[in-house]
Amino acid sequence: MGSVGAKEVPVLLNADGLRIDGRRLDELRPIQIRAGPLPQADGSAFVEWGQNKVMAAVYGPREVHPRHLQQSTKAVIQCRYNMAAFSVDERKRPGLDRRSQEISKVIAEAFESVVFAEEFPRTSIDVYIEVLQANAGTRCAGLVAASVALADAGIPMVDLLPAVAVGKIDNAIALDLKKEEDNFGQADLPMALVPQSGRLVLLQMEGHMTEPELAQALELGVGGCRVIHEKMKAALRERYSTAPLAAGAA
Amino acid sequence: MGSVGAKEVPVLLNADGLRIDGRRLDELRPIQIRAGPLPQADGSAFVEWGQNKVMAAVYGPREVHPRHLQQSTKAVIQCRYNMAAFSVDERKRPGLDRRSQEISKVIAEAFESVVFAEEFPRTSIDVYIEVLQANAGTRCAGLVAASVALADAGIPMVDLLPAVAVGKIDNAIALDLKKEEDNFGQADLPMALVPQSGRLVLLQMEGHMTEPELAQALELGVGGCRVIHEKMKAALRERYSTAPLAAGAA
Amino acid sequence: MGSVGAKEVPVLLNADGLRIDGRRLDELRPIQIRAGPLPQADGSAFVEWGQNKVMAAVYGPREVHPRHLQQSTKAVIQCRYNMAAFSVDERKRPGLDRRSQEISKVIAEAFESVVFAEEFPRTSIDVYIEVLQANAGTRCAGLVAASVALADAGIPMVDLLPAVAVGKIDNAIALDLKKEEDNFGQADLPMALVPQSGRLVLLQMEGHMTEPELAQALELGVGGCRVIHEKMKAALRERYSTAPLAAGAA
Amino acid sequence: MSEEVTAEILQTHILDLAAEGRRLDGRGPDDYRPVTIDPGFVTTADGSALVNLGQTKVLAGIKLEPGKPFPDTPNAGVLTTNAELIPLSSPTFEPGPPQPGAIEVSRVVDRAIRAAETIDLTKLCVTPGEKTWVCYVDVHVLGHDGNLIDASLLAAVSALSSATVPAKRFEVADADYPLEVLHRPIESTFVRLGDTIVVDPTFDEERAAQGRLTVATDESGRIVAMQKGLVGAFSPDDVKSVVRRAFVHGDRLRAQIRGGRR
Amino acid sequence: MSEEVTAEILQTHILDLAAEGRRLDGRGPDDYRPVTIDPGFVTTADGSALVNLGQTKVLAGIKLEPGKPFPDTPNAGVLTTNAELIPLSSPTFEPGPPQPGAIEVSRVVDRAIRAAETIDLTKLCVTPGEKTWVCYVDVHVLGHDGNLIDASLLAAVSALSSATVPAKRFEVADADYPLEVLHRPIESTFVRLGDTIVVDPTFDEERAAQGRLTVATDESGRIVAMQKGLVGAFSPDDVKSVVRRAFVHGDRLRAQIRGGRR
Amino acid sequence: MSEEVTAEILQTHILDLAAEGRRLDGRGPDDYRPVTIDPGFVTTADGSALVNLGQTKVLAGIKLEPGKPFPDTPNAGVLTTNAELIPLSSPTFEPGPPQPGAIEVSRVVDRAIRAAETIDLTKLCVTPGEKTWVCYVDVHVLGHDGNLIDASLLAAVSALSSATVPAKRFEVADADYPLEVLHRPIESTFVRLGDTIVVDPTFDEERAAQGRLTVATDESGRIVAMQKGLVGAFSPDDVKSVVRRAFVHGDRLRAQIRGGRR
Repeated sequence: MGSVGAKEVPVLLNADGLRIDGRRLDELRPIQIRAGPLPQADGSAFVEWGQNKVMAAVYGPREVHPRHLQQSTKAVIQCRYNMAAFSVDERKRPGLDRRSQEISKVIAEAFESVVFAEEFPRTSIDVYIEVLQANAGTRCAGLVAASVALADAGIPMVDLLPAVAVGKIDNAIALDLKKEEDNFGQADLPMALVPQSGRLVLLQMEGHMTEPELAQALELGVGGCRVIHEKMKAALRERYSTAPLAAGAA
Repeated sequence: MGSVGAKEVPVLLNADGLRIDGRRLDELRPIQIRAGPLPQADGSAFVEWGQNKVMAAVYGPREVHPRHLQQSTKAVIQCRYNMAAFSVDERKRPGLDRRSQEISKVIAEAFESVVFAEEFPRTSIDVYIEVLQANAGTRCAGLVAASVALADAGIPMVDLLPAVAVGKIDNAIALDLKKEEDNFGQADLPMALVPQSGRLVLLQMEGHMTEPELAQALELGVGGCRVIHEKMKAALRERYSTAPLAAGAA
Repeated sequence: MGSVGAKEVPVLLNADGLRIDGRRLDELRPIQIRAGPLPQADGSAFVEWGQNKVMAAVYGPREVHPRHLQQSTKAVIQCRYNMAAFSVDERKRPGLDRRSQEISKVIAEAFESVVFAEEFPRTSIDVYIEVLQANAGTRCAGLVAASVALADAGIPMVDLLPAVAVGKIDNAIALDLKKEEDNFGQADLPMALVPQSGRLVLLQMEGHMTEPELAQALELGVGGCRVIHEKMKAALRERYSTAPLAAGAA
Repeated sequence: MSEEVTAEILQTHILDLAAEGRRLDGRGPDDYRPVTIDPGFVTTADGSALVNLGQTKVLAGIKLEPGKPFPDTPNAGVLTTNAELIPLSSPTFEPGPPQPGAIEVSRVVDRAIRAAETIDLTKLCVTPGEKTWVCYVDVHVLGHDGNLIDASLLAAVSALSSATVPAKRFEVADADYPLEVLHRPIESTFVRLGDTIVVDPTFDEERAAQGRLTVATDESGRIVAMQKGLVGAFSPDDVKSVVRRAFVHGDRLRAQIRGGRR
Repeated sequence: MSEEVTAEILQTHILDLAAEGRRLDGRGPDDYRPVTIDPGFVTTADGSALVNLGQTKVLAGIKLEPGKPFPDTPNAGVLTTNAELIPLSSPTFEPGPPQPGAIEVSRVVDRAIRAAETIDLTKLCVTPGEKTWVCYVDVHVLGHDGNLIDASLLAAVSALSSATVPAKRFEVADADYPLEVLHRPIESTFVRLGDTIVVDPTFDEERAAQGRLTVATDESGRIVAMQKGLVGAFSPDDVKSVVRRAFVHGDRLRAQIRGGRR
Repeated sequence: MSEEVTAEILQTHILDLAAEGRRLDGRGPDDYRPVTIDPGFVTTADGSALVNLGQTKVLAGIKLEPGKPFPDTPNAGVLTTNAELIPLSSPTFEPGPPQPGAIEVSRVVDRAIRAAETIDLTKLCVTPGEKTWVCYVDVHVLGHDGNLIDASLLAAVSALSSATVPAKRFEVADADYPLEVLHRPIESTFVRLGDTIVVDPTFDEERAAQGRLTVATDESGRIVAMQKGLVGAFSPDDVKSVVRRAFVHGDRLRAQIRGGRR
């Protein structure tokens, strides 16, 4: 978001209304989703989304660790979003910084809003997201990967959780920002949708938007989520067709 | 205490025997004590003492955390003395440094010497002291605040614990040093008194004192504590008169 | 090991085939072992080996801490190898660095290979090694000290564990490197032997060696371990003769 | 155990009341609790403010120190926001490393301050690439009765508004001068209780809530930050309606900050 | 509990098979699992490689940054190896500070890279005593089915072999240039299963093992590192025989690295 | 459990004995245990001393390194005291971060060294505001049989007395030279056992104690530090009497330090 004091601001939208990578304002980057790449995990998924590469794995329901987090009426959902040291231009020190901890929290709350946790009291469902290569939108890519991994693990849920960020660049509302757009844009608004109910379980915003812009951004994002939802379902269908013995998802 | 290698040492006692803020050697700074400012806590107190501002809260008797500290025959008393980052001239990094941990320990031991802990086996009495603005004597101000908070929480005790520091400035024994006196003085001796028995449950000293000076300092400090004791009782009386439904103290 | 980019490399072997301290290639540094110097511990030993000074203590079998490490069929063996801040030329920051943690692990695994741990289910045998003065070979000196301490504590074991490092200096295989030899040598190979079976339970190597050199190094090291084994037994005999009431070792 | 049962009964009661548009403390869904602001509360800080929001009590302190700019923003000052949810403030907080809740408050407050350009960071720079003012915003929660985000940002912005740059003390200039505050972002937090969405939740309402939504606005009619939290969901229409309400509360509270103490 | 029982039955079965020279997955004692190497997998890194060793999956990334040399080696660059055994990769890993297992992998990989003089550290030095390249080798284990040491070193050496020094980006030189790799050490790990010593153990074989022995070799016929691990013992003759076998695996895998993707 | 019961019986026994002026090990109330001091025990340190106080065993090591003075004391060296209560030394110590007990020992020892002006910190300064010697006093407790404070200060002061400034090694001067020690503070620790106050408590006496009082004196008849510890209370007259006794023990032990090994 508009780095104060940074060196130069590029043009993000050309005269034809196209973005620096040639996309239209309402166009997603290419997305590939693969379910089940990690046989050790109860469920897993790998997502390539533009230049993001994100791996997710799910373990559980299993014993809660540390023990005192155990809840008598439902499973706790623990999430760890982590970036590899080499996933960004400037090497990141290994370990969870404050940003990662905040993202872990909002993603865990998003999943708690759709998982039937009361079916597994006194257990933990552990969701691990590793960002291997980052190019803006990693929390949404991580959420999509983790959602497919949860389904791959057979965890019962209301619905899959597609997610996407909408932003504002050169005063226009644009879907699915890439890194330069995020760095030099005017706003970033990641969201995750429950397709069935049309409600949002993750929503953050940073930057500047007017109320009409926000309305436009919400509409654009919900539409993007619905496209991504189809890709998630396709990835799971392919997983079941190639691995017929895997445990079924909800 | 006499900062080695520091820039300049001011005159702390003028020709009339008065101190930099006009006090006599045996004079306390103004003290205001308010019991019960924090409704969330089981007991609380706010102390303004000279330019110190200190808040204390007490929770308990309650479950011990972490569990392995639990004692089968009595309550454990845990104390956390902490300074806000902005409470001192040079910003302090948040978190407990070694000084804070030592002070937490001696304050906890002081309270363990007067609380009837054996009445609450397997529980914890948690004492939290937050220094919001510091100007020398914060451990004594914290102790006074915490002692009133313990009474406000209805914890049975032998007695309240008034506390004050005595110091040595320009070779004279002086009551209740303020910051410049503490920085450039020759000794600092904080103490906490059990008024009933006349015994000390907290006593530390740093600097240089002869035996006669120490005797004088102890006498001056005990007298100061007795004055502060009256103010503590007054604060609790006012608390009960304005909040008749609060649980009574011992 | 051959510090890249360091200032100068000394001659480690003279024309007569003697080393910088006058030793032959197959000669150990002087070793003194004292069993039982720490009455607080269940077992202890102090080793002076060349210019190394190492203290070891053993506590247990006792309750496991932290609890979740407890094993239902055997004792866990926990090892903490630590270097005092002043034990090396460049002051070491207090606390366990990665090197110390790795050494702690391989030493614990070495002892687990010989202790009859199944005799003490649900307990911990805690082995503490403190390097007070270091001059190459501290992990072997620590292992020897800890092994004598385990015997002093009466822990039943297959055998004592003598240990020694073999190295390569100026292209020759040499027993028991001292600091300069370790710093400027070409290889370092610490090992710990079970004298009864002739097998190795600790073995590490760093540097450059050919297969024939390795064969020679293993032979030299096993021979060195057998010499050290005698010294360990002598130390324990002396301990029992002077302290007849101590619990007997296996 | 009994605590758990009590909590559950209370939550059910809160939801039942909300279904009738009522709240435990008698407020309506759009009633904010009384706010008092006490700027300059701490004289050791370069700026400070004590905020009471009902029984939620938050103290913010500002410290400014010379330091180095970040390599990628050589012309900008450094701003660091840290919220401490100290165990003194609530029976539910434990001592130890910062919990996710404290980190979320820090980051949401920080984002609002930054996105609203509350202070002009380039004006903090003394020598580009070499020397700048580092501005620490430390938020100390003293009493937790819900809605820490709103109270923390109120305290932080009020503290910044009262701050002095200690240029003389650090020998950067001949005299100290007031820190210039360009914008005053305000966050308004709402929670869903069944079909009702109420503003400024108490601690008990947050525990009963089915989703929390925070919206930060500035005086020029812009949304500068949002954060959905807790378990629960909001429709796009919910979001738009909450944003509308947030502007009203934002404008009212902004007027109060400018006016200083209530 | 049931997990413990299952594990014990499996371990007995593995040992019984080994007594007949057989393994659970049908391999012989000296069969290595198939290896694939995918260099350049991560474009944000200055070098990277994804290695699959059966179902063990390891990603290594290289980052180079200007920094200061250590005072005692003013003419040498700085090399730092760090392996993360993240909880994503195995049901047995917990979040938290690095465990002894992760530290052992880091250090054994680091020793092999260093002793084999994989890269010439003096060439990383820009200005003696003042400025040098700091080379970070970060190893991220994504899937753990045993033998992490071999897979991690394979990934690290492959990543170094694919790395570019970002000299232009950091304004150290006019153009980026490839990082020169002098040697390619390979580690081969063996475990004892009764009287049999097998190469490239799986996760289950490691749990049944009575000792683990890793040998690092380079292309010039030198042993550059060894590490005995786990509970168990090896005779000097065992060690010599394992070293012999390690050279065979080392040469074969080195050829594969040079060839890039399998 | 049985351990708790044994401990309680022992404590009662210690208190009963004390009522008759007797102690478990046959000492009278004012008898200090035998002290041996072994300076120069560790040759890798710039100064060191191993102290045995009965079965309490403490090793102190000094390290001096060039560093930067603190901004507020540009003309003074830096002195840092750190006591490690390592788990080797007592069945009651656990591995992990420093416990309050270790921190108290560090700080009480540090205060005595500092207040007594044991070394002239301004002489450690090489270039005001730029370069100074940093003096690390590391205290390693090897055996804990009570009274760690007295033993630790004895070891620290003896180690400082034996220390050499490594000026040549760090290229600060042409030759190393002895660290000048101006004063030799001694701490004497007492515990209350009922109505009796005894000096130099053992581990068991500390567990039975109803208050601990430490007094540091120097050779010029000054009290330089005091610390009351543990649960319990002292009257002002108790304090004055303890101080009197502390001077006697201080003078005796100071003579022993000057004499070196007992």
